[in-house]
Amino acid sequence: MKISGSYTVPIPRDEAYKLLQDPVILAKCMPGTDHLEKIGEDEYEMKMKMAIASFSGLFTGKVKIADAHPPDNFMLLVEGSGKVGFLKGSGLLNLTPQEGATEVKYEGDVQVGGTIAAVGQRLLESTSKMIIKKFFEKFAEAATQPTT
Amino acid sequence: MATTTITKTEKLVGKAMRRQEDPRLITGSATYVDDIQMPGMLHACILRSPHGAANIKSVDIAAALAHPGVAAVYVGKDTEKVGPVPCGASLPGLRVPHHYVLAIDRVYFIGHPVAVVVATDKYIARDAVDLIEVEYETLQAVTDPEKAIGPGAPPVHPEWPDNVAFNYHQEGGDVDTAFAQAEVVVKQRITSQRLIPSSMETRGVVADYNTGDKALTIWSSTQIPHLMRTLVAQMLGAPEHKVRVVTPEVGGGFGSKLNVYAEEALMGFVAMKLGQPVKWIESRRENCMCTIHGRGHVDYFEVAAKKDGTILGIKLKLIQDLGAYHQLLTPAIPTLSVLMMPGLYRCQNVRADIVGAFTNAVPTDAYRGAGRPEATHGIERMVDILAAELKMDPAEIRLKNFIHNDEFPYATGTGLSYDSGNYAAPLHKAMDLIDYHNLREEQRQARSQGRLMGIGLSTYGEICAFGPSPATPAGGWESATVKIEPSGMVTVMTGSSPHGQGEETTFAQITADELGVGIDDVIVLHGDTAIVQYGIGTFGSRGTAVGGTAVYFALQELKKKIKKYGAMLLESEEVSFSDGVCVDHKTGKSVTLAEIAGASHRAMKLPPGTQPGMVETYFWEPPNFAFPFGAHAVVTEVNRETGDIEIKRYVAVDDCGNIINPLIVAGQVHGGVVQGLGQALWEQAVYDDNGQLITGEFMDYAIPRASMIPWIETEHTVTPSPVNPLGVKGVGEAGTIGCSPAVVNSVVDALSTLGVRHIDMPMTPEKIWNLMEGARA
Amino acid sequence: MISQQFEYSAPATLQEALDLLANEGAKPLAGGMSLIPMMKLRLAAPEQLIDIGRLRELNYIRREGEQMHIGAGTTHWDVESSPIVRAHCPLLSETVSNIGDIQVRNRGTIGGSAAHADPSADYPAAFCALEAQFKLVKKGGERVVGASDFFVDMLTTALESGEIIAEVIVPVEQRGTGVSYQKCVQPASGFAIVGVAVRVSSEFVRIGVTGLGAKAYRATNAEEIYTSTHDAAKAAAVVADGADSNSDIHASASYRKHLARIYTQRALKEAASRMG
Amino acid sequence: MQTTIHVTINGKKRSDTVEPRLLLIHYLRETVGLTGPHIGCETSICGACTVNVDGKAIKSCAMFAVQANGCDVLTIEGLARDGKLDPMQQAFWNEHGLQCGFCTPGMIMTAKQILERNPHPTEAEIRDGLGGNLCRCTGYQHIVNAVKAVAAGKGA
Repeated sequence: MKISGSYTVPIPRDEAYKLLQDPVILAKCMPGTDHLEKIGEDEYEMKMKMAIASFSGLFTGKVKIADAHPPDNFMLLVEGSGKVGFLKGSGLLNLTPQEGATEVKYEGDVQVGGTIAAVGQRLLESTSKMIIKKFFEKFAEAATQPTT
Repeated sequence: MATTTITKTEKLVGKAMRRQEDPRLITGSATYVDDIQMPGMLHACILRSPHGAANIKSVDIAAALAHPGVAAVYVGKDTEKVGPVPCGASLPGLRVPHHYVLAIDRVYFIGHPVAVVVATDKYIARDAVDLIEVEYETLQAVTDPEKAIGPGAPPVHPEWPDNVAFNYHQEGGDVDTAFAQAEVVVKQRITSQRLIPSSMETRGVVADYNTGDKALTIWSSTQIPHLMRTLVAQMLGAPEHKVRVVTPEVGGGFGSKLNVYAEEALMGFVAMKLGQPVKWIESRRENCMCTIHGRGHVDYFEVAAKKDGTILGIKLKLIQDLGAYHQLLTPAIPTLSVLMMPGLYRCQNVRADIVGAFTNAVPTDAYRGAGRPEATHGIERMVDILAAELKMDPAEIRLKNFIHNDEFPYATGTGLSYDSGNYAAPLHKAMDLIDYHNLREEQRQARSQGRLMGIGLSTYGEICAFGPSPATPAGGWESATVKIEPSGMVTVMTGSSPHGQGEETTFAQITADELGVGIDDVIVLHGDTAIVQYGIGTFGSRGTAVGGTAVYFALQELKKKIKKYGAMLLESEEVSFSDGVCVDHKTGKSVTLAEIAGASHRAMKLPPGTQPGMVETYFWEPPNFAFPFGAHAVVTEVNRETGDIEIKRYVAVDDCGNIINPLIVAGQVHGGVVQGLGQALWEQAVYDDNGQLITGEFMDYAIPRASMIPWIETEHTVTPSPVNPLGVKGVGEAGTIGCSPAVVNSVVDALSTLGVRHIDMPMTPEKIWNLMEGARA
Repeated sequence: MISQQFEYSAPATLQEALDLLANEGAKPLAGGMSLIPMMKLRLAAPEQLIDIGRLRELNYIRREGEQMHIGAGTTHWDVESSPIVRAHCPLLSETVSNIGDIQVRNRGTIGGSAAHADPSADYPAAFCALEAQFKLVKKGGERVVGASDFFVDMLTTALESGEIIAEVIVPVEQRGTGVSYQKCVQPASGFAIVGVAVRVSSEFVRIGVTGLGAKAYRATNAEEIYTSTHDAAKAAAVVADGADSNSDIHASASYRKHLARIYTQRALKEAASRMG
Repeated sequence: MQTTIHVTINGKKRSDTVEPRLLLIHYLRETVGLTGPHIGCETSICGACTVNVDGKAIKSCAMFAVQANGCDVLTIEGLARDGKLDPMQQAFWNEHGLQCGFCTPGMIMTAKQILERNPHPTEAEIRDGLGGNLCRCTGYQHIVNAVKAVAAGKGA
C-alpha cells in the first residue's frame, strides 16, 4: 500500500530535522509508545500500545533512520509486530522550509499482515493515515514545547 | 403362505420426494464434527504463519507449555516423520515439494501451520497460541502465477527457481493446418480467478486413539472417508485396518473436502501421542487461508474458424496457479480443463499447453466443477467473441458447430468419448423460454434509448460421473451393499459419502422401487469405514451416476437371491419378483419380501448353492464418464451511472439424463448457478504482493446473499446416458459450469455497443464503470 | 473466535455504570455488534466490560416539542419499528433499516453505532444530515456535542475516557420536508461503500455522507449549491470535493467519489420527490 | 472470574457459572448441549448461530452468555412441540429448503422472525430479511419458497 502526504510543523527546518531523529521526541510522538531504546546506530527498538477507539493491540517494533541527507531528507523504516499482525513501513521524508515553519512531505510503502490485513482491509489506509496524522500533531506539539 | 393380493406400489424414481435426511437437520439433531463431545477430550489450536514467505529463525513454546491447562505443544520438528500431505495426481516430470504437516524451517503461504497447542479447553488453547514466540525472517513472496513464472520472480521453493511445477502438453488432430486454413482467428486472454469454496461448515477433525487396541478413530468433515483412511494411515505409519474414519454430517464441501489435509494426520498424531481424544475445528479465517481454493487460471485462447462460423481449431495456453504445494488433486485439475476445452463443438484440432506455477498461496484444487468451469468459460467466451467478429448471432454459431445427434458416442480431439447428446434441444428450449427473438428486438429498442441491455447464452457440456478408474487418481468405481434384515427392512451401505446431495433419499428411491418396499423401509448408511465396505466418495457429480448405479447392481444381485428363496418357499420352478412379492404365476401363490428375508436368516432350508442371509455387495466400475449438457440464457442490464449489473432473467435448461428426484435436481441447479453467479459477479480470493490474503473473512469475500440473486427458471431436456442402467448423468456441478459464461456473455453483449469485447471475472461495478469511462474517453 | 479474558459488570443503574466506567481499562458494552467481533479476532481486548446494554434508563424514544430524544441503548429494531420515529424522523427509520441484517438490528444500538464511528456505518450519514446532538455523560459530568464535532476520525469520536453517549437528539421533521437515504452496499460485509442521507425542504437542504472518507461528514458545499440552484446534479458534483477518499478492493478512491456523487444525486432527487 | 447466569432455554430454567468471555453459542452448544445452532464464521456475517433471545433473532456468536442472563432463549431444538414440527420446519422439509443442513437451524430462526414481523412479505422482503444468513448450497430459491409457503398457511 502506497501512502503519501504532507504536514507543516511550526519550527524551522534544521530544528525539525534534528527533532525528527531524536529518540525522545519520536517516543513521545509515536502513538502509544512507552519505551524506545537505542539498539544500534540510528536504530531503536520500542514497545507500543496502539489504541484506536475500540481497536487495541500491543506491538514491539523498530525504527531505523537511513540515507540521511540533513537537512533535506531521510528514510524512516518502521517495523512493528504483535499477535494480531505486523506492519512494515518505509518512507522518504522530505523537509522544505516555509517561512519559519517546515513542510514535511512523506512518501512510502506500508505492508500490513496478519489478522489486521485479513479483516481490517477497508480500514487499513485510513488507519495508516490516522497514525501519521497523530504523529505529526504530537510532533508539532512536542516541538513547540520547551525541552525538559 | 397365502395367496395375497398384489398391489402395485407407486414408483418413486422420478418423483419429487422430500428428503429422508431432513428431519434431523431441521430439528437441530444432526451431528456434525464439532458436535462430538467425548470424556477427556482435548482441544487443538494451530499457530499459523502471518507471512506469505519467511524463514523460521526460532520458535519458543516455553510460555505456551507452561500455561495452565496446556497438555502439549508441537512444532515442525516434532512431526517431521508424519506425512507428507499426499498428492494423488501424477504427471510426467511433476515436481512435488515435501509437504510437512507443520512447517519445519520455512513458511510458504499465509496460514501455513507452524505449531499446534493442545489444551483442556479451546479457550485455553487459543490463549496459549498467543504465548508462542516465532522469529521470522521475511522473504519476498509471489502470488501472481504469471509473475511467478516470469523473469526475476522470487522462488517459492528455492530448489526450483523457475517456479514451474510441470509443463503438460496435449494435442489432437492437425492444429497447424487448421490455423493455416483459417479465414479468421480470434484470440483472448481469459482469467478464472481464485475462489474460496466456503462451505458453511468449515473443516474439523476429532481423533481418538485406543491405547489398548492401538486403534485410531478419526471423525472428519470430508467427502472421502475411505481414501482418507488409507492415506492418513500411510501418513501416520499406522496399520490401515486399525484406522477408522467416520464422516458425521458434513456441512457442504464443493470439492474443498475432497482432500486429505495436514490437520487430519496432525490430530491423529496428537491423539496417538497423548492417548486422549482431541478436537480441532477450523475457524472461518483459517478456512479462507488454509483450505484449498478453486480455479486460478490465466488462459490464452485462440480459435481458428471459417467465415461461415465453422470452428476449425482451438489453441490454449493455460497457466495454473497451483499455490505453494500440491494437495490431493492439485496438478490434475487443469488437465480436466484441457479435456473439456472443445466444449460441445465438432472440432478435432486442439492443442493445449499447461504451465503449473508455484505461488506463495494456499494450494488450488477441486472446487465445484474442478477445471471444467474454467474450460467452459473459456470456450463459451471464445465462441461469443468469434460470433461478434463474424457478426453472427451467438445462438446460430453454436447451432452450426454442435456435434450432431447421430454422431454419439462422439470421440473428441482431447480423447474423450461423449456418451449421448442432443445439444440443440436445451438451447432451443432456453431460447423459447426466454423468448430470445423478441428479446433481441427489445434490446434494439433499449439501445436506441441508450440503455445497456445484454443477452447471454452458454451451452455447456461437462465430464461427470467420475469415472472410469484408469482416468482417475484413486479408482473411479463405487460400491454398494444392500441388506434385507430379517424383518424385511432394508439397509443400504454406500461408498458414496454425501454431504447435502440427498443420496439418502435418491438411493432409497431406487431401492424402494427395485424391492417394492416403502421409502421409509429403507435406510441408507454412509461415511463410516467400520460400517461401509471400501468406497470412493462423493465428488465430480458421481454420487447417483456411479454410487447409485452400484446400488442398482447390488439390488439386481439381491433380487436373484430373493427369487431363489421365493422359488424354494413356493416350491416352484419359476417365480417372478416385483413390488415386494415373489409370485408363482402358475399357482398364483406368493410370498412377501419379509417372509423371504425371515426365511433366509432362519435358514431352516437353503436353496441349492445359496448362502443364508440376504445381503449383496457390488463394486461397479463405470465403462465411461457421463456427459451432461445444457444451455443457460441470461438477460442483464448495466446501470450507466454506477456499473451495477442487474440480472433481469435467468433461465437454465439442463440435461442430466434421467432424473431420480426433480426436487433435488432443482436444488442442485439453483445452488450451482448461484456459485457461478458468485464467480461471475462478486467472489475473488485476493492476495496482495506480499502474500497477505486480503479477503480473509466473509467481511471481504462476498459469497452471494439471498437478496443478491435473481429467480432462477429451470427446465430440462432428458437424454439418458447409455453408460449406466439408470440413464443418469450427474448434475452437481452443471449449474456452476453453465452459469459464469452466460452471465459474462450477457454483460459483454450489453456493453458491446461501447466496443467491449471481453470482461474478466468478477465483473465488479467498478470494473464495468471503468470500461464505460474508457469508452467515453 | 475466542476473545481474551475480561471482567464483566452489569450495573443496574446508569450512575453505577458511570462509576464503573471511570476505572481505567473499563469499556462500555451495549449491543456488542461491533465490539464483540473485534474482541473475537483479538483486535480489541478491553480489560473490563461494563454492560450498559440492559439499562432501561438508556432505552426510550420520546418526542419533546420539536425534538426527538432517543436513548443510546435503543436498538436499531426499536428505532426501525417505532411509529413515532417513522412519523417524526423518517430519515432515521429509513437509514436504520439499511444497517446490517435483522439479527444485527435486533442487538445493535444507536449509541453503540455512533460511539464506534465506523467510517462505513449507515447511521452517521443520517446523524450528519440531521445535525444530531449527542448527550454525553460521565461520572460527574454531562455535555452535548453536535454530530460535526462528535465524529473526529476513523473509529474516533469526541467521547472521552469514561464517557458514554446517553442520548441522541434529532429534530422533529417539519411538514414539507422530504428525506432519503441511498446506499451502495459492500457485497460481503453489508457496510456502506458510500451512503448518502438527505433532508430537503423549501427552506433548507442537509446532506450527510458516510463511507467515503475516514469519517462521516455533512457536505455543506453541496448543500450551498443545491440551495442556490435546486439542481441535484450540480450539488452532487461537489459532494466529494476535498474528501480524502477511502480505497479498498471493493472501490477505489476515484470510484468511491464517483459513487458519492451518484448516490447524492439519487438521494436529493428522491428526497425532493417526497417533499409533499 | 466466573459469573452465575440464570437463563430459560426452550422453556426450561437453568443456572450456570460461566466465564464472562464465554460466547452464548459456546454456552448453548457445549454447556447446555444444544448443538443445533452452528458456528460458520467469526465476524457475525453467516447467521448459522442464530437463536431467539427474548423474542428476537440474534447471532449467538456475537453475544456473551453473561449478556443473556435473565433471558428467554429459544433454539431450533425448542421449535417442535410434542413431536409436531413447527410450520417453518415443515415448510423447509416440504420445499427442499436445505441441502447440507448446516445453515438451516439459523435460517429457520430468522425466517420465523421475518414472518412474525411481516406475515405477508413480498419475495424481495423475504430475500432481504434473510440477509444475515448465508447458505452455500441451495441458492436460496427453495428457502424463499419455504417462507412463502408458511406465509400462505401451507407449512402445517
